[in-house]
Amino acid sequence: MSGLLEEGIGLMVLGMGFVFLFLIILIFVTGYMSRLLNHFFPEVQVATPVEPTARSVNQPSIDAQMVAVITAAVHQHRNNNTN
Amino acid sequence: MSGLLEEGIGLMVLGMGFVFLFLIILIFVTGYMSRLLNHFFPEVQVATPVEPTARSVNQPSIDAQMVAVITAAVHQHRNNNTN
Amino acid sequence: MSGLLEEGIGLMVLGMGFVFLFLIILIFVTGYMSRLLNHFFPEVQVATPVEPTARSVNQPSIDAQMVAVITAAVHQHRNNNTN
Amino acid sequence: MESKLLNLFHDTGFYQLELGQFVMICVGLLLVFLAIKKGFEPLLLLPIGIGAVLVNIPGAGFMAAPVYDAAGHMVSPGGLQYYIYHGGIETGLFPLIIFMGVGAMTDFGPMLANPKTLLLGAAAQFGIFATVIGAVLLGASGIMDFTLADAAAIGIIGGADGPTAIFVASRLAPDLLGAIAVAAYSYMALVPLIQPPIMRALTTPAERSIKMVQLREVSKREKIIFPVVVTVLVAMFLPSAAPLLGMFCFGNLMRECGVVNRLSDTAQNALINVVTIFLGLGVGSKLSSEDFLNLETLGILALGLVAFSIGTAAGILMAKLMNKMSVHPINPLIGAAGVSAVPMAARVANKVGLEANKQNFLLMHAMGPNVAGVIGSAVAAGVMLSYVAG
Amino acid sequence: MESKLLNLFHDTGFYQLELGQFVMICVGLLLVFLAIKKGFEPLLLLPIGIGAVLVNIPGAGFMAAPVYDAAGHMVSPGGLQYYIYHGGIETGLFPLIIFMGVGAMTDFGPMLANPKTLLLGAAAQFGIFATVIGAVLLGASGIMDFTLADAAAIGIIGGADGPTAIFVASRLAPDLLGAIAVAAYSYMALVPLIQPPIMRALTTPAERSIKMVQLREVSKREKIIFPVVVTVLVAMFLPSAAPLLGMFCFGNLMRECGVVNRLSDTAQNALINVVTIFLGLGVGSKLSSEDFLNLETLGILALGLVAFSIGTAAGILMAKLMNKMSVHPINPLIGAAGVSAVPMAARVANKVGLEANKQNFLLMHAMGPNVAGVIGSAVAAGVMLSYVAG
Amino acid sequence: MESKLLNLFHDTGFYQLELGQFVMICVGLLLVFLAIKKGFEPLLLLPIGIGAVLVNIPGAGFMAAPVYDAAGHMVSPGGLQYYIYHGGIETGLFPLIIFMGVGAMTDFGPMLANPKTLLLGAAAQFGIFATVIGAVLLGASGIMDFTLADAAAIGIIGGADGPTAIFVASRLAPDLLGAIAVAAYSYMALVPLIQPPIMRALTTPAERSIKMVQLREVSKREKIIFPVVVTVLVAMFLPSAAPLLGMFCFGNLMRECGVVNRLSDTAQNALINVVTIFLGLGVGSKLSSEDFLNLETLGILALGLVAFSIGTAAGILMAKLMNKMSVHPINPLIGAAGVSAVPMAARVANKVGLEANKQNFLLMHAMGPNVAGVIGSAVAAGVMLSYVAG
Ligand code: NA
Ligand code: NA
Ligand code: NA
Repeated sequence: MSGLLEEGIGLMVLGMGFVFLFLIILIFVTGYMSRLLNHFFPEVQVATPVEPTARSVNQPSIDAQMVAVITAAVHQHRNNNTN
Repeated sequence: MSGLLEEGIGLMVLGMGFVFLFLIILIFVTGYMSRLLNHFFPEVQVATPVEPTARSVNQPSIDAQMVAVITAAVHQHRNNNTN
Repeated sequence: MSGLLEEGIGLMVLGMGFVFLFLIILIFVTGYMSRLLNHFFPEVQVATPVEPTARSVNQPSIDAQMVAVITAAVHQHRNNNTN
Repeated sequence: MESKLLNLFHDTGFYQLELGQFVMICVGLLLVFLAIKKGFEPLLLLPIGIGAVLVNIPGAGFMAAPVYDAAGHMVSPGGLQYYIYHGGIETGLFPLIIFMGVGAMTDFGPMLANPKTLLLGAAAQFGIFATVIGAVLLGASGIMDFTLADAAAIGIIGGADGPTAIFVASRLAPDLLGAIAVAAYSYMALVPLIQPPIMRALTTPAERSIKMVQLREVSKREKIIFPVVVTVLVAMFLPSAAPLLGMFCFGNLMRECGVVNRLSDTAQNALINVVTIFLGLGVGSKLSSEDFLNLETLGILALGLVAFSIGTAAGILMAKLMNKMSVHPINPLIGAAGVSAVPMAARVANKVGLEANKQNFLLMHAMGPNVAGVIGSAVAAGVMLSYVAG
Repeated sequence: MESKLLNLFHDTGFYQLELGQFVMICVGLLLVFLAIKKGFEPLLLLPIGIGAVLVNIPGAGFMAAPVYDAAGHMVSPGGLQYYIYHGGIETGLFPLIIFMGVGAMTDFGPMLANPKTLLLGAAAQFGIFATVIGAVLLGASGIMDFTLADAAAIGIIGGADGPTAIFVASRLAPDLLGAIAVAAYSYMALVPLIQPPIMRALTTPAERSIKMVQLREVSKREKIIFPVVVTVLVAMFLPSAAPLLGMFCFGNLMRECGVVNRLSDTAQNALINVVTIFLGLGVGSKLSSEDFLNLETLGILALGLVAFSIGTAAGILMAKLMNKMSVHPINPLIGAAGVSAVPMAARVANKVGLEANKQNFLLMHAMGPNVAGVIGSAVAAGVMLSYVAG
Repeated sequence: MESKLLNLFHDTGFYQLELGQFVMICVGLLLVFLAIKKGFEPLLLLPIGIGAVLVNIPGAGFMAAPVYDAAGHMVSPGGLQYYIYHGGIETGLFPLIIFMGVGAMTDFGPMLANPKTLLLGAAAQFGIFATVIGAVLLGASGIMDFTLADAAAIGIIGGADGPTAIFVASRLAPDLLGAIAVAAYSYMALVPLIQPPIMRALTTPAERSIKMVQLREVSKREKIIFPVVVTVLVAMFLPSAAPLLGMFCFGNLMRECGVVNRLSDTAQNALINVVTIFLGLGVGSKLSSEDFLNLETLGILALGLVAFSIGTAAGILMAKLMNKMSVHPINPLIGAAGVSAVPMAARVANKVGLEANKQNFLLMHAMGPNVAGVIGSAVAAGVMLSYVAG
């Protein structure tokens, strides 16, 4: 019985330790990577998109594409009308 | 030989009996379900679509979506022009 | 050792021979097929599309569809405005 | 090297081709021709036809079984159709996945608006069981070598429902699967030719002109709960039909519930298309000369036609009976749609109705018995699986 | 024929249904109801619920194993869920493919803009390990029959990540897989109810109103190299997490690299949808009455809730600590998003933040810890797999 | 617990990583870099590269075989790449499905308008067989350990066709599959660098400026019947090429027949994308250090380059010969497109032609030999499979 509990505590200590260790290493490596990249390729910047990460709606890319095409079409049309 | 025929007739009687039994039960249960639902949720009514059931065209949903977006875009555009 | 080389040469001779044999037969059969078809069904002619064979872009059909719908929408809209 | 050249020649089709294989390649090409030129259920008959051509190429090994050594390492890989047939058809996976997709494409609205049309979907299944008797007679009289299981599998052609026929045949009579599937899809494609004469023979112009009252609107809620109700009823009354109807209702629930549209779209498109390609190639693999070129195939083709005709007639007669007993008039033509063959049979009913009365649009009224026929033949399939195994 | 009729009756659900099966069918229908009516993670809970209904239909054989004769020919085919479970879940293929698709849907931009939020994703995994202790105590005290492997699999519910939970459970405690998956997805759906009270209890209104500095822009190049870096780090530090994180990073690389958009689109749509349908049916197959209707399930449901709560609290407390030590202010609410449950937990953080300060949009700030939580729980899963097996 | 910590440390990549694995992870990352940064056939080389990284992570078990107990229950599940490789590549399923998709993407119109270009697709296969001789010489001289089967599999790199190369290698030389696939796809990506110097060396500016007469229009009917004709010819003359060409023609028939557009769309998109992802990961699994890090790999890379060069030269020389003997002028550059590498080689021919004459658009003329090259190398593959096995 106490063996099981001991093992559980061991798993907790090792597990949390490892999770923190790994993510802290990742913080440093990621930060270093970003600094390196932004030093050597300073111009290549894109805006962080504002939408949430995991899209649950269906194929938003099609929507986006559609909206873009629509916008272009309507824009062109408006220009045509102005002339 | 007659054993096979007998079995076949047995299958026919049982089979047609069971098919009718099941579908008649389904008629009553379905009818009861509909009455119950339309009694407790009388407002939620949608029109039965007129198109045939099994759609053989590809992704009609995209078309519908597209038409909706177009309609909205053109509508908005028209409003803009009016102002 | 010389056995392996011999086998390799055999494969080359047979292989090239067979490739040429097959494709030459195909030339004749294809030519014959085309002549036959164009003799019996002379009217059914479609233009060879100009785009390269293997499409690497994603789902161009959707784009085409979209453009078609847009064109129609804008066209209709323009007509509406004219009236 | 001369021996290698000889080997290569011995490998050619010219040297190896047997007459039966040649005939079956021609049969495969005929199916391809019918699919493309005549529009016979091309989604299935084109892959089946090509599958039949490929499996009959001598030495191509499309149905070769893989060979493993004692340690379990592969010595020679199997053929494409071997993996497809044993992985997807023998196991029943492909017909069930297709049935799920068909469920996701099916709108039960017209049936829910008029549940009595379920009776028409029941009556039309008489074609199935009458054909069983026909096959049993052929078997019992010694003309053909049909067992009860074979007879049941042949009868299901009358269900006019491809995945159901393939599912039942793969379980009861795998050797006849090729002929049964070809018969089922061919006659489904021929519904516009088979049904109208029977419809005209059994009805008067006045009956064909009957206008039906407009269908009530069906609420979203009814459509959502209906597949659940069917699943529960199947669980209670006929578990042997649960694989077919459970997956069908699952697909329909995904369609109607409105919260898993991306799953429903995939079930109706990418997934069903992929499985259709492989199902066709797998069914085609059963069109080998030894399985197909025999008297039994002729019997199956003949019995299938009988099944369709009797089913059509039974549906129409039941509709005439219902018309006499019902308050609201019922056009007997919609009874013919009870065989399923969705949506072809409903369109035929509509067309024949329009001939009699140019203002009489029966399409939506015929969709009720049409989808009821799908349920009916799945129930019949369940009874058969239970009866033959029990 | 009377015997056949009797057989048919003996085959019905009425005759065969056991109480446990009836209860589990009701549980399945409850999951379907929650999915449709309450919007509880419907993409998974709807298929799981239907899977639970189907597997508990007596005599339907959805989990029947195939039977082969001595020569290797199939005597009777297996059930649909048998093939799905053993082919896709027992092997781990389905969760890994889904994780690849999730990777292809994930934008690491907000996390790369503020890598320190990885700490929040680490802290929130405390819920996992605290729950392990809880499960171990229940097991050690003899109240429930939990081994260390069971405890680890239960703890992973606190990771708030479906595919990770299913992957770990399929490897460490297949018998508990059904309960663990249902708990994981249910609590992920309940995040908007579980988290806010804890968030309000552990923070002051002033803390909840803290505005954070706007995130810097992240270059395309950083986003491309990040998944490669994570893969290499995993290879170096924790190979047992490589299946999960390797596939996740592969999906993310396909998304970001910009040269394989057609693969990325398929991974995010057709492929993940197909696998989700089958994963749900396969997980549902573990909701049989013998596996689910016991005290352990109650323990798992209770422990899962504890895991979510402790994880939320640990994330918030870590965020408060970081806020004290950081130059730039950190709103403690975003710590709660560290449990993952992407993107629900980030939206909850945003919503609770808006309640305190109507101009305070925390969504993008919360997406950092949110996706960090996915990495964190995959790392925790790797440690568990290595520790329990080692 | 110290022992557990030690276990965990022993599980890390740091402790376990062997030099060979480290080198192969770097090779995998190099492929990823080439795919993303240089645009080298990214659809394949990205998954192959990631597959190579994953399979070389020590202890991650991506190629671990599943373990079953005596009763057939799974004791430990296999790795993802184990299932992919043995399920899809060893069996030949994935290359055949991809070939079907490629068929559905291929337009034979330009070839049908000028069938003589089939000769160019034949001549360019000389690269394949010349390379076989090269490999056989290396093997016979004892420099490298190549059998006839190995030599044939290496030669097929000169076919410039990925699925064909993978299919042949998986059957004749599975150990060399990784190197052969990497060589084939790399050189296909390098066609714009490899071919132009050879094209310029073997032609005069006047020859490169030759304008060809415009292609006639090809009827839909011809396009539909052509794949059927090829299938029948293959059945008659070379059944061993039937798996490849049969599936290719099936895909093409689905494309052209116009009645199964939904199947054709799926074959070209969702299905081929899914299989491409898995094919890449499976091929990557053969980039383990023991299979890849040896002298043979260098030989394969060198021989592959030779194969491409000789194939290009043979195509050009044949075109020059045809130009002399033909009524209508033939630009020798289109001969280089006979190696296949669709559509890259045709684009290169077009580009080099434009350099010589700014009004000379060779693209459509080069598409004929380009797709003929696909048929040619599949025929060559069939001969090899038949010859080596016979
Ligand atoms: Na039917
Ligand atoms: Na997590
Ligand atoms: Na080629």
